[in-house]
Amino acid sequence: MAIFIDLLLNALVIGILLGGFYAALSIGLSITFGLLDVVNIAHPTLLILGAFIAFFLNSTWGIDPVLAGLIATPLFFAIGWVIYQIYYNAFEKSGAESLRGLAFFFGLLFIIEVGLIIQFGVDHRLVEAWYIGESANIVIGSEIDVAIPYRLLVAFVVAVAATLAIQVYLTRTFFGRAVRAVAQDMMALRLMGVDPIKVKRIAFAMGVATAGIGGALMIIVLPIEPSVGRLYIGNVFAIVVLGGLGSISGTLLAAIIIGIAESIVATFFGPSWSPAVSFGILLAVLALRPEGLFGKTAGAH
Amino acid sequence: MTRILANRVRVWLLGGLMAAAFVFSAPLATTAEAQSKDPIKVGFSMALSGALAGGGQQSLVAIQLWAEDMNKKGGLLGRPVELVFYDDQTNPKNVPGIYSKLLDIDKVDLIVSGYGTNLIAPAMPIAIEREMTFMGLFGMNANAKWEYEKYFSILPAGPDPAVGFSEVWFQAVQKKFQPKTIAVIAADAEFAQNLKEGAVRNAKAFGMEIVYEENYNPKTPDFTPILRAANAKKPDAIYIASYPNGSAGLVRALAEVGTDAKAVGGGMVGLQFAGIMAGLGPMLNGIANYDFFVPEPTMNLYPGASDLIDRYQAKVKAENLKVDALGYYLVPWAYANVDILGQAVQAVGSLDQDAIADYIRDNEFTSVVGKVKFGKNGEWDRPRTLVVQYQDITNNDLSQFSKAGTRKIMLPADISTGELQPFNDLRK
Amino acid sequence: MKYLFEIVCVLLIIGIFVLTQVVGNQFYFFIGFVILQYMVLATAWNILGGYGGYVNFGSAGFLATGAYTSVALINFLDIGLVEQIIAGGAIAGLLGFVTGYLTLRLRGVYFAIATLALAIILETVVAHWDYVGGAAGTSILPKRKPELFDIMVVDRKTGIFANYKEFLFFLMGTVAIISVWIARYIENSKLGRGLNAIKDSEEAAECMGVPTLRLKLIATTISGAMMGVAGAPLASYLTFIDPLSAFNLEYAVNAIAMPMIGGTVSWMGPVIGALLLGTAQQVSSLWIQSELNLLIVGVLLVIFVIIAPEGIVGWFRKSRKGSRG
Amino acid sequence: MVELVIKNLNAGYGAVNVLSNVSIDVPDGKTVALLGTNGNGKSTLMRCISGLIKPTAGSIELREEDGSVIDLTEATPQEIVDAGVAQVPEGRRLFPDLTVEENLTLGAYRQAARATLSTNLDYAFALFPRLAERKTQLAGSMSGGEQQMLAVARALMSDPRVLLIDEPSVGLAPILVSQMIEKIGELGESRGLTILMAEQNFNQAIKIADKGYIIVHGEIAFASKDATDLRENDMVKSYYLGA
Repeated sequence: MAIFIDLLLNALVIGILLGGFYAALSIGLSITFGLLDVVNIAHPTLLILGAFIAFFLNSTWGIDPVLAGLIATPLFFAIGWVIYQIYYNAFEKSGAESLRGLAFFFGLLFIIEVGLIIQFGVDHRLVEAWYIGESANIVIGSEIDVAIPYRLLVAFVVAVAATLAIQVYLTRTFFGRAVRAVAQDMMALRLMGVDPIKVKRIAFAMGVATAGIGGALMIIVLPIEPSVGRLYIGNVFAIVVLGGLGSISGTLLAAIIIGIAESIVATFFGPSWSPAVSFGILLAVLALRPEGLFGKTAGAH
Repeated sequence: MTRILANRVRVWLLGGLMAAAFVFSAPLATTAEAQSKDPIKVGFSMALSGALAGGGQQSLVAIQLWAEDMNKKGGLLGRPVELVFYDDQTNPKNVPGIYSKLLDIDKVDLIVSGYGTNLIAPAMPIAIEREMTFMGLFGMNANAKWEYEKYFSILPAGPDPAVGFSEVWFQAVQKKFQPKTIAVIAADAEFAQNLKEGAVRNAKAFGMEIVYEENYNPKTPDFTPILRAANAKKPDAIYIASYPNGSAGLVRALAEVGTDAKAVGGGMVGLQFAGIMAGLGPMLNGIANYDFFVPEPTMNLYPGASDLIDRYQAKVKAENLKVDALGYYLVPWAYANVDILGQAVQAVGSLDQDAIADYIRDNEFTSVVGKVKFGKNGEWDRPRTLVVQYQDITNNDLSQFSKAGTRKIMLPADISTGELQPFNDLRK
Repeated sequence: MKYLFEIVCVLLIIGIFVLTQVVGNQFYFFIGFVILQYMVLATAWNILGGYGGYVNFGSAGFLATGAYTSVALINFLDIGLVEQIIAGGAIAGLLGFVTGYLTLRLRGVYFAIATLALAIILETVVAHWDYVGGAAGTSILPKRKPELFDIMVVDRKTGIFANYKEFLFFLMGTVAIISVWIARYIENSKLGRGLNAIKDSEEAAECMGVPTLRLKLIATTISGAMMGVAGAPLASYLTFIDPLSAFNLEYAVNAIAMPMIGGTVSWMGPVIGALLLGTAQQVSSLWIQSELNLLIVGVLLVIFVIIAPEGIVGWFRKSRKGSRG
Repeated sequence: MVELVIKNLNAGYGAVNVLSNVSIDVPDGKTVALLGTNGNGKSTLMRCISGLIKPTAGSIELREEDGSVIDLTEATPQEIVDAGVAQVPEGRRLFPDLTVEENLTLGAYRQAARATLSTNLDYAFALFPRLAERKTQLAGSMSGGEQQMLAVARALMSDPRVLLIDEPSVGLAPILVSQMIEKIGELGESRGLTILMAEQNFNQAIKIADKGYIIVHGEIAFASKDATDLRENDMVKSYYLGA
């Protein structure tokens, strides 16, 4: 019994932390895809770019990976700015539906991936930091020992902080409210004296900017090589949809639900079923509540 | 008028694109030096991008080194050696087309495989149909169903590779700790699953009870729950058959959660890679894993291998190649893959595929991977995997791994350089 | 002429057959097989995605269903290629029907993500199904001397085809032409017009009396079946199959990218897209000896969708209209 | 204060011309009704004034009390809002997933309006107490009448001098229509706004209008001299009875 409780507690703790990590990967997409309706399928590959920049700064100058991620953020903001400018001129300007951009982002995915191969090679890379490979242990009685790996804790804290910051920004500032409004009605926004393209451009750049820090967290948690990004396309889109399009806090909660589900399954039922369970949850939720767990209006998109 | 002009521009753009595509697609010359005689072309596919590119890129450099060596020595059969290769993107689907192009368009004279079972298998029917001798690099039982008599495998795992791969590990662990219970963790992917199957059979043969046996999905980001679940069964040993991502993840989980098992490791692919070794550093201490070549003094058994590795490392440095900086894992094997074929061609004195295959089947070879003799289905007649234990790693400096002492050989006994120690004794 | 298109189809099939008999160089059959397989996949995707506006993100799941149906039946009954294609199509069609039924309420990206989820769940299940090789994969040896209605199909001397690749190429070619014919037929039928109405506005279509639910079910079933047909010969082509190669992301990417490049409004779009992108992929990977081949595919994708956001077909239509006006 | 003057305006979508030679004058502080049935170009004119579509010919100007003129013909929507022109668009165009309060705050997006945000908010809540009650509700979940109130209130948040209202009565129950029209009249008086209201409900619109135009097929078919002329002219009657 004690062993069971020990396993359960650990599974829950790891699940929550893992959820924070997933949230860090998904939060940018929650802005670009959830709020702005741009199907940025290259987001996971941008995360890998962020991971490699963190690796570069870490291995060259020993800069802490999280700090490296923060340093890279303005660069990613600029990258996002440029990507949106191209995307807008090629697709949105002519009123093409958002799915038209899919092929564009697939192409971008390949280009970034090859760029990474050329620059960094194909080997798996890891970073060094004091919190990697260490854990805090909370011991209760003689048989319960909850280990909290610092590497996941860092990811969790950063993810939660980023989610809260973005959430506050989107709800409390004029610009943030405009971001939330822009996918709902661009014309009405024009009538308020807002330039919706500018709003979308900056918001998209913000979403991409999160890939700088998200990528750093990624390489803190797991080893990275250029093609890893593809594996995470399904996960990040699933989490954003599960959380409800346009809901930043929903994305965090959905990520935590998936994290806990995967961790419980891995502990008690066999880890190889994890993807089936998390995507099963997604399917079940979509069947019962098509707007996602925390989405507001059904079929708005 | 402007519209017509716009259309012209469009047509021009499209035309230009097509032209650009053609210019790019024009066959790029290989390392063709101006030599009078017709070269002997050696063709292969290689994973230069995608999930297995780490091994593929390393293998390519090794094969290029072999070609350089041959041409310095005056070539094969007095003709220069030329390599023809394409990137299979770690996607089996590209492989049949590549080998067909190699044989039908590029008219290569010899073929060897790409890296890994699922990239060897799709080339098999073509090799069989053309009756080509086919060397396979790190394929696991790739010829079991085909039973093709001209296939030869470069993987030192013996006639039954799945079992042979982990047999020494079980011997080493059994001898030292006599474990009664064992946990088996494996990645949900081809090579790891074969390793697991072999490990399960070995565990039974050695009388160990399997108390935990689970597979994990290759994209699992965190392994602590898996390790905890395995620990809960209190195994005496943990056999892990994993891919690079899982190997690194499990090593970190071992650092964070710990285990009471005495022996941990076995079939962890990736721990031999420079980037991962440097990244994990001291966390590797205590892991007992398979390996093929380590810079221990007793490895002189492999004539020329150290030299080859030195040249590889120098080449990587000099040309600033973005590949594995050390190259211990695959370089000797990828080299041997073409070297044995080359030796056979030289001995037979022609490119007669039947004669080449007969020669390879009937003779023992000495290459950079030591003495090689092939047996059933073209597998090695006896296994020669190493069991190494990571010891005395103090930091994340890559250079320590190119010196003796960090990966000591436990078995085979004749080249052993250390004693297997309980996992936890080597942790700080 | 009323049946011109049908006659061209039959001539093309005959042409493909003649090619298998005349062309000696096997290479073209390998490349041709891959491109034709993409043509079937892209055409299948376009029936639901291009006509109906429902983006299937899980094409790889349907294709793999066809492939694994073949594997299971080869293991169980040792059936031949033609039967595999029929069975693969039937099971994938059934899957399409079930998918359609489960996701009837879902629109837009929700539908896309649901299909992706389905593909991942299927992949996990297949990885656990040891009978078809599980995660380790399994080798599939082509039948030694396949017969169809007592006629020797593949044999170097006495068969219709001298080797298996010719047979595979011929089958895939026939399947591709039939798929394109079906797509064209649907485009001009009540089903196609109904799907178009759904694409424009599902509410409006419903108001006009279009049986939207039924049409969607029919479309998911046909599209799924065609993808299964495209996947059924995969095991025989690769002779080794594991979940990683059957559920490869590449299929999902190409199934979407090819119609988008070609143009989604007409049956010609996926055909042109598959020919263009498929050839570009093959040519770049087979003539460029490095990872740069992927870069060229990426750049081509980006450039094509930027200069022709409505696809090649739309681009030409616009050009024609432009030069007239 | 300010007068909206439109002269010989032509506009349309692509090759299709919708408005031809439209001239309208909205005097300072007056409410002008732009009457016409569906599809005659009312909304196109409104969009032109707000800068959402560019006219092909003619001019749109704001004339200040001191005689200076602001030319809005080529201005961007942002510049037009900055010049003090706000629009309540046809179909309300609220942000359904944002709350009432957030919708209102977005109305005060331009820098100048942010300073007076709280007074304007108070004013809007006083004008439409319903909105105060539903402050935190999502706009999309409200009834049609409430949504229309919100749309009007949102336009007011930018501190406009000129208010364009496009079809305030559409989709509302008859009782709500007259309430809404009364509110607009009240608003015009209490704030001294210059209002151009497009409406197909002639009966209601003429109640509060100081003068009116009838637009047919994109052309001004009738321009009233004053309020009385608008209410009593036979031509107007024939139009709305005919409609």
